Amino acid sequence: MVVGDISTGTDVLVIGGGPGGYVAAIRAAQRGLDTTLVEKDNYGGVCLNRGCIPSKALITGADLAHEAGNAEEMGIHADPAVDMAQMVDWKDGIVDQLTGGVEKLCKANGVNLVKGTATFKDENSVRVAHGGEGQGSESIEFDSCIVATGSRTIQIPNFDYADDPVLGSKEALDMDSIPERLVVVGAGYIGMELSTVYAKLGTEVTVVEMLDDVLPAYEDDISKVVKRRAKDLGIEFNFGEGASEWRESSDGGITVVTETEDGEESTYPADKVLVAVGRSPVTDTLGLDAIGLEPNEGGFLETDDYARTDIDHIYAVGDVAGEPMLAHKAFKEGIVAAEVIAGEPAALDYQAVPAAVFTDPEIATVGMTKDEAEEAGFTPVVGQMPFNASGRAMTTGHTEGFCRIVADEDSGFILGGQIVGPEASELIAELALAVEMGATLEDVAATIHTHPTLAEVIQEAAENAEDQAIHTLNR
Amino acid sequence: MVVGDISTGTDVLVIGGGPGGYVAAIRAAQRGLDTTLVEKDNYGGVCLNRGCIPSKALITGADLAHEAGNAEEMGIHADPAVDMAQMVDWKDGIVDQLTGGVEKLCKANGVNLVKGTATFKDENSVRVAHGGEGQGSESIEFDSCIVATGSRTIQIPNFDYADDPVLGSKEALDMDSIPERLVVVGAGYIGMELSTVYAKLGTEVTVVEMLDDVLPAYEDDISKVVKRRAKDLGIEFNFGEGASEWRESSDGGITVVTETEDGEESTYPADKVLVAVGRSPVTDTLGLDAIGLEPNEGGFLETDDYARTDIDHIYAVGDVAGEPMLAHKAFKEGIVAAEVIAGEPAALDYQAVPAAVFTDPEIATVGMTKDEAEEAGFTPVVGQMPFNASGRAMTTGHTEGFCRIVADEDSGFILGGQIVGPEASELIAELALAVEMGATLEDVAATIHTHPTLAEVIQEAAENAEDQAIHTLNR
Amino acid sequence: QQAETPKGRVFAAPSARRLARELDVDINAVDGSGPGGRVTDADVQAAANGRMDSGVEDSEEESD
Ligand SMILES: Cc1cc2nc3c(=O)[nH]c(=O)nc-3n(C[C@H](O)[C@H](O)[C@H](O)COP(=O)(O)OP(=O)(O)OC[C@H]3O[C@@H](n4cnc5c(N)ncnc54)[C@H](O)[C@@H]3O)c2cc1C
Ligand SMILES: Cc1cc2nc3c(=O)[nH]c(=O)nc-3n(C[C@H](O)[C@H](O)[C@H](O)COP(=O)(O)OP(=O)(O)OC[C@H]3O[C@@H](n4cnc5c(N)ncnc54)[C@H](O)[C@@H]3O)c2cc1C
Repeated sequence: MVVGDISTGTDVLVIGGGPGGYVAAIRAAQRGLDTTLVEKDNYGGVCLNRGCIPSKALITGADLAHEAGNAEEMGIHADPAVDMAQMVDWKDGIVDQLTGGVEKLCKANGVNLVKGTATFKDENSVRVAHGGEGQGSESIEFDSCIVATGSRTIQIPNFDYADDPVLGSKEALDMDSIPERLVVVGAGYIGMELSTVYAKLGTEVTVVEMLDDVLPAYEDDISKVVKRRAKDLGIEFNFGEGASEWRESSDGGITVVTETEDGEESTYPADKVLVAVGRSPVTDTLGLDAIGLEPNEGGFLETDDYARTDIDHIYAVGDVAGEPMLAHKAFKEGIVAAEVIAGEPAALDYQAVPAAVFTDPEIATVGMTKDEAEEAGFTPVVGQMPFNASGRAMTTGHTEGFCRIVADEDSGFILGGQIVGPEASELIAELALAVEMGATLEDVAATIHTHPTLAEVIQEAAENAEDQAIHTLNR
Repeated sequence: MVVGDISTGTDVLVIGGGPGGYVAAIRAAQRGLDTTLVEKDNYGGVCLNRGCIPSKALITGADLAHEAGNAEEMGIHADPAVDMAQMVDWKDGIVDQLTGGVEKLCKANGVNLVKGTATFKDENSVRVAHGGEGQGSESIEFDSCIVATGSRTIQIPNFDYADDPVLGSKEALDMDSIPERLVVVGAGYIGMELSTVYAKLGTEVTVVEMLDDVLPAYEDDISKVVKRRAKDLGIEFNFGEGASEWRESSDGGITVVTETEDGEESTYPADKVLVAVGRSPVTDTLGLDAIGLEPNEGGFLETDDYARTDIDHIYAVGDVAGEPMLAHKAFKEGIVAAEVIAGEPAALDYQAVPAAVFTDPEIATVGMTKDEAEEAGFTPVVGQMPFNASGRAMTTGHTEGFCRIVADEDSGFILGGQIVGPEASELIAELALAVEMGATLEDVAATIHTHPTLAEVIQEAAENAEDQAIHTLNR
Repeated sequence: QQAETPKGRVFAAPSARRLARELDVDINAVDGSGPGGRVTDADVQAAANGRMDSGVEDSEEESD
C-alpha cells in the first residue's frame, strides 16, 4: 500500500512496534480502521527483543541449572555444566519465533507494516526515513496517531555501552560466556533479576547501589526476603555507593570505582560491569517540536483517561506515556487508544496494574499496600500466610516468603495484595481479578482452592484477615 | 480432658483426622464448641501421609531430575543420579512436619485429641478402642458428630498389597529403589501421576487399563495432550485389558497377566506392579448399624446442603461423603459442618470444585465443560488459547496444551474452564474465583494480567471467546 | 425479568449468597442488577427490605 517517496494516507498511524504499538495497531485494524505501523527495528520492541522475554528465558535456564545442582537433599545428584552461548542461542530462537509471530499477527489482521524511523512533519503527517543507504523516505498522512516509541536504557558518565566490559541489560542477555566476576550497578528490578541469573550460573556478583536497599519500590519485609536469598546465592551488596568510573586492571580484568555521597571511594575487581540504573522515555527523536507537544519533566508524554495527549487526535501508550513502565500496561493502553479512536466507550479505568519481579523468590504485587490504603482514607485490615505453612511450597523445596492481602475493614473489599515467594508472578493473577472485580475477603476465602497448590496461600491470607484461618494461627 | 474407660462428653465429636476431620475440628473449636477429634492413625489422613503431599513431593523431585537431564537445548548439560531412598526420606521429612503441624494447630485451637478407633454405640455416643494391648477403651458422648473416615485403596482379586511386588499408591510412594520395569494397573489420575514419576526416573512403565483411554473423567482433547507426552516419556499403554493375576518369573522378576473382555490374555514382564484402580469410602468399620445409618450404593454417606446425614445431628464430610474425593472438597465440607453446628448460616453452596491432575503437563478444571453447559440449558461460547502462543510458556520450554474458557453466550458469565499445560493447577485458581463470583468474559479480559506470565492464557482465552484476542487469531 | 437460570447456577458472589441465607432470601428469585444480571449484595438487601415492606402491608399473609 505504501510506496516510497509518494505521500500516502492512513486512518491510524502507530509509531513503534513494541507491546504498546503492535497491540494498538492490531486492535485498530480489527475495528476496520486502515492502520499503518512504523517500526525502525525488530517487531516486539524492547519486551520481546531485549527485555521481558529474553530475561525470563535466561532466568528459567539459570534457575534449572542451579536447582538441579543443589538438590542433594531431595536425592538428586547432578553437577550441571552450562554452555552460555547455547543458552543464548536457545533464547534467541524463542525471540525470533515471537517477533515473527507479531509480524504475522499484524499482517493477518491487515495492518500495513512500514520499516523506518518516523518523525512528525505536522499534526497530520510524519516523514518516515527508511534508514540504510538509498532507501529514501516517505510521508504518511494520518487522521489519528498513536505514539509508542518506548524507552531506552539510561547511560551514566564514564560507562559507555560501546566499550566491551560495560554491559547494559541488552548486552547482559547476549553473553557468549559466563563472566567470572560481575559488578552490577543498580539494585532495581532489572539489576536484581540479572544478578540472580549470573549468581546462579556461578558468577561472583557484587551489587553497587546508591540507595540504602534493594528494590526500593517494595515494602521492606518483601525486599528483605529477596535480599536474604540473594546473599545466600553469594551476591554481595554495597549500598550508598554510586559507580564513578572503571579502568582496566593488571590481571586482565577491570576495576570498578564507586563513590559515596561524602566522596569516599571503593574499588571492586571484576571482569564485566552491568549498568542497570533505569530507563528513560524515547521522545527526543520524534520531532515533537513540529507539533508543539512537550514531554513532562520525566520526559514522558502526558495522557488523559483515553490515552490522548494534549493534541486530541494524537495518543501515547506504553513506556513513553509514563510509569509503570511495564509491557502489560502498554498492552492495555494500546487497546484503549485503538478503541477510543474507533469510537468505542473505552477508557483507562482499571483499578490496578499488577507488577512482578522475577528474582528468587519472585515478587508480585497488585493494588494498594497497607500504607497506601491508609493514605487513601481506608481503614485497612491485613491478612498474611507464610509459604512455609503451605504443603505445596514444601513439596517444591521453596518456602521463603509470604502472601499478604490488604482489605477495607468495613466492607471487606480487597484493595491489594503483595506476594513474595514461589510462582508469585502467576499467583498474583487471582488477586488482580479480585481487586478489579471488587471482591471481598469472604469471596476469596469461600472460593474452593485446589489442594495442594501454592494458590491456597491466597485463600488462607484472606481467611487470616478475617480471623478465620485454619492452617495458621489468626492475628 | 478425656480419660480412659470413663465416659466423657463433648459438644462436637469428629471421627477421623484427615483433611475433612481436622479442619472441621479446628473450626468447631474456633467457634467455642468443646470439640474432640478421634484418629486411629497419623493426623492429616490419606492426604498428608500417603496421598496429595507425598505424591506431589515425588512428582516435583522426579520432574527436576528429568528436566535437568533433558535440557541440552537450553545449554544445560547434566546427568542427574537419583537416590530414591534419599528422595523418599526428604518426602517423609515434609510429611512429618505437616502432620506435626496439624496436631499443633488442633491443640492450639483447643481441640481435644484422642487416639483410637471410634465405633457408634448409639446416636449420641461412640466407643473408642485405643488399640494396642492393654490400652483399653473409652466412651464419648456427643451432641453432634462429624464423620470424616475417608477412603481406602480398592483391592482387586489376586493382587494382595501385602505381597512384595504388588504396590498400592501408598507403597509406590515409599520405595527405596527405582524399579527397572513397572506395570501400572489403572490410568486414572493416581495411576497416571505415578506412572509419570517413575517414567521420569528411568523406569520402563507399562500401563494397563480396562477402559479405552487415559483419564476418562476428562475431555478427549485434554487427556490426549497428557497421553502424547506420556508416550514421549516412554510409557506404553494397553487399553481394554484388566489385570487378572501375577506370577514370579524365571528372570527374578514377575509376569503380569491381563485379560480382555473376550478373555484374550496378554503378559507383561515387570519387577513391580502398581494397582491404582480407585478408592472406596470407609463406612464398614464405624458400627453404623447401631445408629441405623445406611451408606448408598457407592458406599458413601449421603448428605444435604448442610453436610448433614439422615440423622440431623450427625454430619459426614470428605471422601466418605461422596465424589469428588478431593482434599479441598473435604476442607470445605468440614468448615461448613462445623459452622452449621455452631448455628451459622453456612451451606455447601459453592458453584464449583476445581480439580487438578499433576501429570506432565498438568490438568486443571473448574465448573462446566462445553457439553455440560449445553446439558444444563446454556448456549455456551468457548474461547481457547494454546500455550505455544504464550511467551512465558516458551521461556520455560513447556508449550504443550491450552486453556479453554466456557461461558454463557447471552450474559457472558463464565461457567467453567479447562486447562492442560504448565502450572495448570495454579492457574485454575483465577478461573475458580471467576466462576464463583459470577464474573463475565469481559471482567477477565479487562483485568490486566502481568507480562510475561502463563496466566495471560486465561485473559487471552476470554478475549478469544469474545472474538477480541490479540495474540491468537479469533475463532 | 429474571432470566431463568438453568440448573441451579446462581450468578452472585459468595458474599451475596451468604447474605441471602442470613436474610432468608431465596437468591434464585432475586433480580440481578450487576453485569450480565449478576445478583449483588444490594439486590439481596433490596429483596429482603421489599419482603419486609410487603410483610408489613400484608401482615395476615405472613402468618403461616
Ligand atoms: C531487561 C528488561 C526486562 C524487562 N522485564 C519486564 C517484565 O518482566 N515485565 C514487564 O512488564 N516489562 C518488562 N520490561 C519492560 C518492558 O520491556 C517495557 O515496558 C515494554 O517493552 C514497553 O513497551 P513499549 O511498546 O512502550 O515500548 P518498547 O518496547 O520500548 O518499543 C518501542 C518501539 O518503538 C520503536 N521506535 C522508537 N522510536 C521510533 C520511531 N521514531 N520510529 C519508528 N520506531 C520507533 C523502537 O524501535 C521499539 O521497537 C523489561 C525491560 C527490560 C529492559
Ligand atoms: C496417591 C494419592 C494422591 C492424591 N492426590 C490428591 C491431590 O493431589 N489433591 C486432592 O485434592 N486429593 C488427592 N488425593 C485424595 C485425598 O487424599 C483425599 O480426598 C483426602 O485425603 C480425603 O480426606 P478425608 O478427610 O475425607 O479422609 P482421609 O484423608 O482418608 O482421612 C480419614 C482419616 O480417618 C481415620 N479413620 C477412619 N476410620 C476411623 C475410625 N473409625 N476411628 C478413628 N479414625 C478413623 C483414618 O485413619 C484417616 O486418618 C489423593 C489420594 C491418593 C491416594
